[in-house]
Amino acid sequence: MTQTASAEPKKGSALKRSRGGAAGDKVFSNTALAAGVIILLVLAFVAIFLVTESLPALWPQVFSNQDSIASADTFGQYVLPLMGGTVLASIIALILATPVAVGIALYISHYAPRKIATPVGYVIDLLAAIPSVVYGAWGMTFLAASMVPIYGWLHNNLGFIPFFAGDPSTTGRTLLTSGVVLAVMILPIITSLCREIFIQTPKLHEEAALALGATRWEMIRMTVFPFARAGIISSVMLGLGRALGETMAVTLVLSPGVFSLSLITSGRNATIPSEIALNFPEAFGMRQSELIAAGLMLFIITLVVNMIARWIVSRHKEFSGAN
Amino acid sequence: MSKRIDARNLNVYYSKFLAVEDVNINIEPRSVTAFIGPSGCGKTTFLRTINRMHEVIPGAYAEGELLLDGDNIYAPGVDPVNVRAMVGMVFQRPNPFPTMSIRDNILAGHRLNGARMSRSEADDIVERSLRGSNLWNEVKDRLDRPGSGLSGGQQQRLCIARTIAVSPDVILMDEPCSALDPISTLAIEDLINDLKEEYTVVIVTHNMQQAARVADKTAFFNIAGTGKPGKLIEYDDTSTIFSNPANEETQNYISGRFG
Amino acid sequence: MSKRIDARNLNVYYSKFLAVEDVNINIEPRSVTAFIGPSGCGKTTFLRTINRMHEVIPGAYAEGELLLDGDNIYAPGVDPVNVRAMVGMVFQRPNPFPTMSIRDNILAGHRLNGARMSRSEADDIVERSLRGSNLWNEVKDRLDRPGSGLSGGQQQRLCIARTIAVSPDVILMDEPCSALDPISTLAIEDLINDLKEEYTVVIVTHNMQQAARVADKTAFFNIAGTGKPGKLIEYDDTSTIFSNPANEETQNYISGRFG
Amino acid sequence: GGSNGGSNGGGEGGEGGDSGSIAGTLIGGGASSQESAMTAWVEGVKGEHADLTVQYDPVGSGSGREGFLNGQYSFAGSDAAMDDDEKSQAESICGPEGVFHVPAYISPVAVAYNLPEVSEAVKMDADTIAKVFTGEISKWNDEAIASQNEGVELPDMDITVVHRADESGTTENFTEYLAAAAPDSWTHDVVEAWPSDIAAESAQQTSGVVSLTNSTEGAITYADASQVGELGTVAVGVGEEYVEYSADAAAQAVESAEQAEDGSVELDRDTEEGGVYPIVLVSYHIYCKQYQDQETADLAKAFATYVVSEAGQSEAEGAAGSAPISAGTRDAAMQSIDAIGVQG
Amino acid sequence: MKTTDTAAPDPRTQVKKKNALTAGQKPAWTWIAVLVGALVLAGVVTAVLSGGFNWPGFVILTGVFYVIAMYIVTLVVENRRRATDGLWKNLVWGAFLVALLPLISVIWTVVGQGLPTLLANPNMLWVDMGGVTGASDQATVNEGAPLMGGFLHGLIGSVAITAIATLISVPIGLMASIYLVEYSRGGWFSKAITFFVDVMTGIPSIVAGLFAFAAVQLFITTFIGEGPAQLQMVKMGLTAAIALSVLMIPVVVRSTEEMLRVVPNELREASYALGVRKWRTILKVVLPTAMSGIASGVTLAIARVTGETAPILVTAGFAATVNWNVFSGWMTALPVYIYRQLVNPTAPAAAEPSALRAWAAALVLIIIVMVLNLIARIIAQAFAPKKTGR
Ligand SMILES: Nc1ncnc2c1ncn2[C@@H]1O[C@H](COP(=O)(O)OP(=O)(O)OP(=O)(O)O)[C@@H](O)[C@H]1O
Ligand SMILES: Nc1ncnc2c1ncn2[C@@H]1O[C@H](COP(=O)(O)OP(=O)(O)OP(=O)(O)O)[C@@H](O)[C@H]1O
Ligand SMILES: [Mg+2]
Ligand SMILES: [Mg+2]
Repeated sequence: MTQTASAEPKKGSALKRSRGGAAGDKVFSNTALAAGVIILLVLAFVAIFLVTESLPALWPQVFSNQDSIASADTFGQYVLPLMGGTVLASIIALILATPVAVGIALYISHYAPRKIATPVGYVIDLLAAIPSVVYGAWGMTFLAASMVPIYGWLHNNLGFIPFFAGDPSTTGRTLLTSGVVLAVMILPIITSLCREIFIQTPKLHEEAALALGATRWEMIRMTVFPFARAGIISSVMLGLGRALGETMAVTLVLSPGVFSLSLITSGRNATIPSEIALNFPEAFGMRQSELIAAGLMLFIITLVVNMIARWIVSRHKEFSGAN
Repeated sequence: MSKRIDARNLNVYYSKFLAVEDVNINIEPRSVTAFIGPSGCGKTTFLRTINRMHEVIPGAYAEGELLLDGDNIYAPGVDPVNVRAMVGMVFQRPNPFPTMSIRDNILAGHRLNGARMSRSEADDIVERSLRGSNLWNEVKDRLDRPGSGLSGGQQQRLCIARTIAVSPDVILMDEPCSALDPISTLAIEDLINDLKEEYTVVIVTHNMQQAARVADKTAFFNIAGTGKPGKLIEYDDTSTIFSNPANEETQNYISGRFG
Repeated sequence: MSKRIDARNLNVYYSKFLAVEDVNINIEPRSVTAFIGPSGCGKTTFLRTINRMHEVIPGAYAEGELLLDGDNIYAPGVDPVNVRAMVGMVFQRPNPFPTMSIRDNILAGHRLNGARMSRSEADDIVERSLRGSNLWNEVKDRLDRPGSGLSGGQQQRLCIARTIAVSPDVILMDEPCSALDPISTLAIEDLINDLKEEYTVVIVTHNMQQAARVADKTAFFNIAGTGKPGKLIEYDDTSTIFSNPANEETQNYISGRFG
Repeated sequence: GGSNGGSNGGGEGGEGGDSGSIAGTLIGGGASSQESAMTAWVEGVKGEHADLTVQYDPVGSGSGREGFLNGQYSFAGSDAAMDDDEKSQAESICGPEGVFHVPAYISPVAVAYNLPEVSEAVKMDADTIAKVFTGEISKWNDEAIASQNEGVELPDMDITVVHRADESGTTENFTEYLAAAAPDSWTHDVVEAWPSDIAAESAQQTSGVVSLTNSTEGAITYADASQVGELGTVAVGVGEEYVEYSADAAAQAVESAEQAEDGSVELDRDTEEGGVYPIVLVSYHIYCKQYQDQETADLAKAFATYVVSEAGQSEAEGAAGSAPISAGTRDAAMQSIDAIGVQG
Repeated sequence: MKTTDTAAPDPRTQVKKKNALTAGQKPAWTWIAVLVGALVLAGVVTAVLSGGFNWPGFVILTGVFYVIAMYIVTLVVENRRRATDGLWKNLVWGAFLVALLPLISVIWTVVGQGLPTLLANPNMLWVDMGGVTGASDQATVNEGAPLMGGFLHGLIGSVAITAIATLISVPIGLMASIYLVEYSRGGWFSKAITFFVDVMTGIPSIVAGLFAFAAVQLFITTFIGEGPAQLQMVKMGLTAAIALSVLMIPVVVRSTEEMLRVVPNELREASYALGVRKWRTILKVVLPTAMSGIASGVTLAIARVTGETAPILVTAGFAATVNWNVFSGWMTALPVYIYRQLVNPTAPAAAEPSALRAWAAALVLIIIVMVLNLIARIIAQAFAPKKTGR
């Protein structure tokens, strides 16, 4: 069957002659790689920065010749309540925002009449455009006050649940209010990513479901959600990142205090970012290390949460769309 | 079960564009009807109006009446979901659900009805449907793998299996064999022959030999030019259409070299 | 221009799965070769190794040699882009670029590579390619509309036009007519006949009549069972394959009823 | 503080102060309590030295001192004086002579409450104030308060304590006062951040606590007096009498306080002297005694001179509502300012 | 022509009087009845529970009752599937309406507080705070003098800092996600990037600011010098832009990555098969297809950082006057301006003018981001896949 001699390309073979733009490929892929490297470097620097700055608080005996840190006996005592508060606030925000955000995304992609969908999408994006200071100011002046009667009601009727135990706040400056503000802030983030992904669901698959006699909701469950699974989780994580790291809004809305499960009492709970923002200006020496170490802990929370999310996504990799 | 289909003065639009004009056709139950015609003449479009899949496209709508055993599916208040449960459809392009396993793809229609079934019932349905679409042997060992890992032809057969699994009254097929090899095509044609014992089958095909082989009646659609609406030119027994068409256009189309 | 294709001991893998085993084949320049065989036997897979599209799938690779006019396209240092520029491909499923107009789709091969050309040159290419794929009349008035607004058949012809627009040496077609009506099929077959004056054409088809009509030589692939690799069973002049095949498997496949 | 270097640099600097030739940018940062006064000074000093640009970063006292110590700021604004540790660190920037403090901004801290029905100032002694803020007294008509306010109709209302959520000099001053004047009732430390085991309402910055108090009936807070606005203010018990805050009474507190060698003052919180308002926030400007270059020294000297001058202080009073420093304090400050020089 | 003119109606195909397809459906007026019922019930319940009539409670209860009652009615009259479908439809609509509440409330607050000031003092847009002291604000309050000062410096600062941050982070973020989706084959390196990008999303903004400050300080002290003069260079617009980039990059990477992943492979293959190089395929086929998603991701990222306060305060200082130079001198961004005006009024005793300026600035900030958003959408529209086919 074989009669052609050479198996190697001849000299000057058209195959090896570079067709315009071969260099472009190299440059482009290397640029892409470089971008990845830069991100890792920046992150490495952030991590190094955080760790070196927080060492005195993490091991006071070794790194600062002190027996204990400034605001508590041990660092754990100081930071664990803060971590609790941060996680609590973020969970409230996620629980409130995720269903609503996914709902709106669906509304835009599959429910709303076309004429309404576009402006609604735009208007939701607007929410993302509002600076967190403004959310903070809004939460402080408007939302907190209007939550007061709700807290009273929750306490009277659901007071047996630890979350609603304790004296209801008279000003509304509580963790629950902060959670609501955070929810409003992360809503557009989750919505707009989900919306983009929902829209990408292949029409072929949607039609396949409809043709089987699926109702709209069933079609969404059969095709849109599985297709968008990874994307939804991603966007929720992005929202969570924002909620965990949000500084100004919480700072303006919450009356901080010690950790407590009660969400409706003032002067309870605090979040790490607002703790940093509130105290950093006056912090000095050990106190400053403590605050940065608290930032490091937040970093670690994010790390763990994202590990879990990635794990969930990767479990179903082979059944995901695009191919 | 099986249903009669009657279209009356049906006009089909994409927004303002009239794609198919004034179709009147009676399709008998327990028969196979083939739609033939040049590309772009509106076969797919008309087929999709029969189970109200057409309106899924933004801006698309149909005017006129389409009766399923005398019930107008375009009457106000009719839920398209009901229509689609009665009128199954196989698409031109295979579209298995990529996130589901082969098994789940087949059972997708049943699961919708919330019908609870035993493992063995489900296995029964899966096997019967896959055998019906001549795919059983190829996939029986990997029922739990994703459906998207199959070859084009395998995927199309999977979609046919998925549609017949729910036993609709009418089955619409849009060029179901265009991606299939002769062996599978043969199996599908046999299947269609079996199906017509119980169902009304409507099939779009470009392969006139196929139409001649499987269809009891054949409808020829044509289009006068781009931008013009497609029209039903002639509808008659398959033998008449292929041997002795009444219309000159049909004659011309039929007598062209074809494959 | 036109190129000879020689495969030597070619094994094609999807990760660990050997999809096509030990193919040896010589394809002459200026000829049309048809690949036939049952679904899943690896026709598409092998076709895609000819222009190194196979390796685009994660984990997929090929072993052995594939010579293009004596140059091994799998030799180290060969740029797959060069190979693909010489070996054009039309896919089983039409895949026009959704973001581009019809016109831009045709010019994609040129434009995407950054080629600059005058308006009239571009118009020329567009018209020539569209006429070549028998689509010109249908779309000449809406060249600036998106390509995805066409019917399935129209889309496939658009993809053919897009491929011939860059004038490759070899054209691979994976069931190019499976979505086409007889008129367009006819036009494509004529086109293939024209193309072989200048190009090497390889076509995968399920339609054996089509193979008989257009191909000079035919290769029959088969597969022993699921999970087994596909193999090239017989390769010979088309007339020999269809009238007097040397291999029993070929005989069986050919003599089955087919469409 | 340590001082063992010669002072010949100071002499030279003395003559560099003639106006008109001062041009450049002086960068400082620190306490945000001074922000609005600083705005006034930054504008006001232009009237004397048109080309002197001062920029002030209201990052907070701690960050201000830190920025000063590592050279980012040429002067710091701080609600607290530097401790010995910091002062010795400062020698790397300021040379062996170190730093000095100018008590440039004096603001009385008012104990303000929101009781629209009560028209005259509620009187409380230090003990009562401490008990209110620790939550021991939780009703406005509590016997402890009522006994000091004969004839005033106090409502039967819960007291909502509002404190600063952020660390601040105001809190430090207030707790310092409580710890000194009511040691029995205030068992907590002197702290910059409100003790977290007292659960109460809080808000960020003075404007935050004031607006929260404004919107919550029955609330009580402590805040820079200039910002309390319409709120009622407590007349604080000093010795036998009750003193309402006033600029004079505040300046008096600083005047009568003991001044350390580095310019910082040690307020006498439990004074019994009449007419002295004991809860006073003193915010310092911290300068090097010797700068590394002549230009910065000149700029700093010019600015510092303006700030303590009568014009500067009254500008701040007009803009920020602070209490002008007394003549005695000014004289003491000017001595140090005049001595600003360059490191030899 | 046998069948095309079957004008005479076949008696068998006569439309039946009663359409079997609509049998067993709830009548068309059901929803009105249910709504009325829900309104009444909600009215009664609110009145009983709260001892008086209150609007928010009434509206919420009506919604809840309506959704539940529709579900039950459909369940009883029709079937579970229809009921479920209707339930989710109502819930999705509900989600939309619920989201409108805070939106309207926030916008109402900002516009209500900011617009009148801005209309009365349009000059705020082109003056800075130079020369404005507490005294002038007190004059405004006490003597009705015109409102002084504006936020031009903040406007310029915000635009400059955000623009630089965008210039830094969009290319990096975009290229990194291209690396992840198009080039990486799932090795440890890409896993590391994805993972650490996720982690970056959780960096508190103030930490990003501190980090940027430390990084620039390190750079300047190593390469330029360590004197006070050099140290005073650290705070500048660029440092703030770096801080914001740290916050922006993960948002850009994550959203872009998602969008690139859903671009169908057939398009890439179509392009490769034409002999188009990978980088051109990515640039000309993949990116345009994903453009609308990318654009909204980038807009989100920009929107997120333009609202940041804390990191800018620690990195760019605080200026009262216009500074055009991002590479030297302090800069103020609008959020910082808003924040400082709100928490530390120029005149503590007369805080109102500061609040007015702050709200006006907030309104302007929102408008800027809105306009950005609009531009992004227009760009996206120009590239977006023309979705008409199947
Ligand atoms: N989504 C759409 N929007 C607008 N026009 C469309 C759409 N789909 C199809 N058309 C147009 O409607 C007409 C009929 O298309 P249709 O797909 O029904 O043709 P067909 O007969 O099925 O052709 P083929 O044999 O190629 O599949 C064509 O002119 C086509 O361009
Ligand atoms: N991406 C893939 N990953 C793994 N296996 C694949 C992939 N694509 C195809 N295969 C398998 O490789 C074998 C050959 O498939 P191929 O698509 O080449 O068949 P084909 O001859 O083109 O079939 P058809 O006529 O149906 O198009 C089949 O068993 C198929 O399941
Ligand atoms: Mg069609
Ligand atoms: Mg194939």
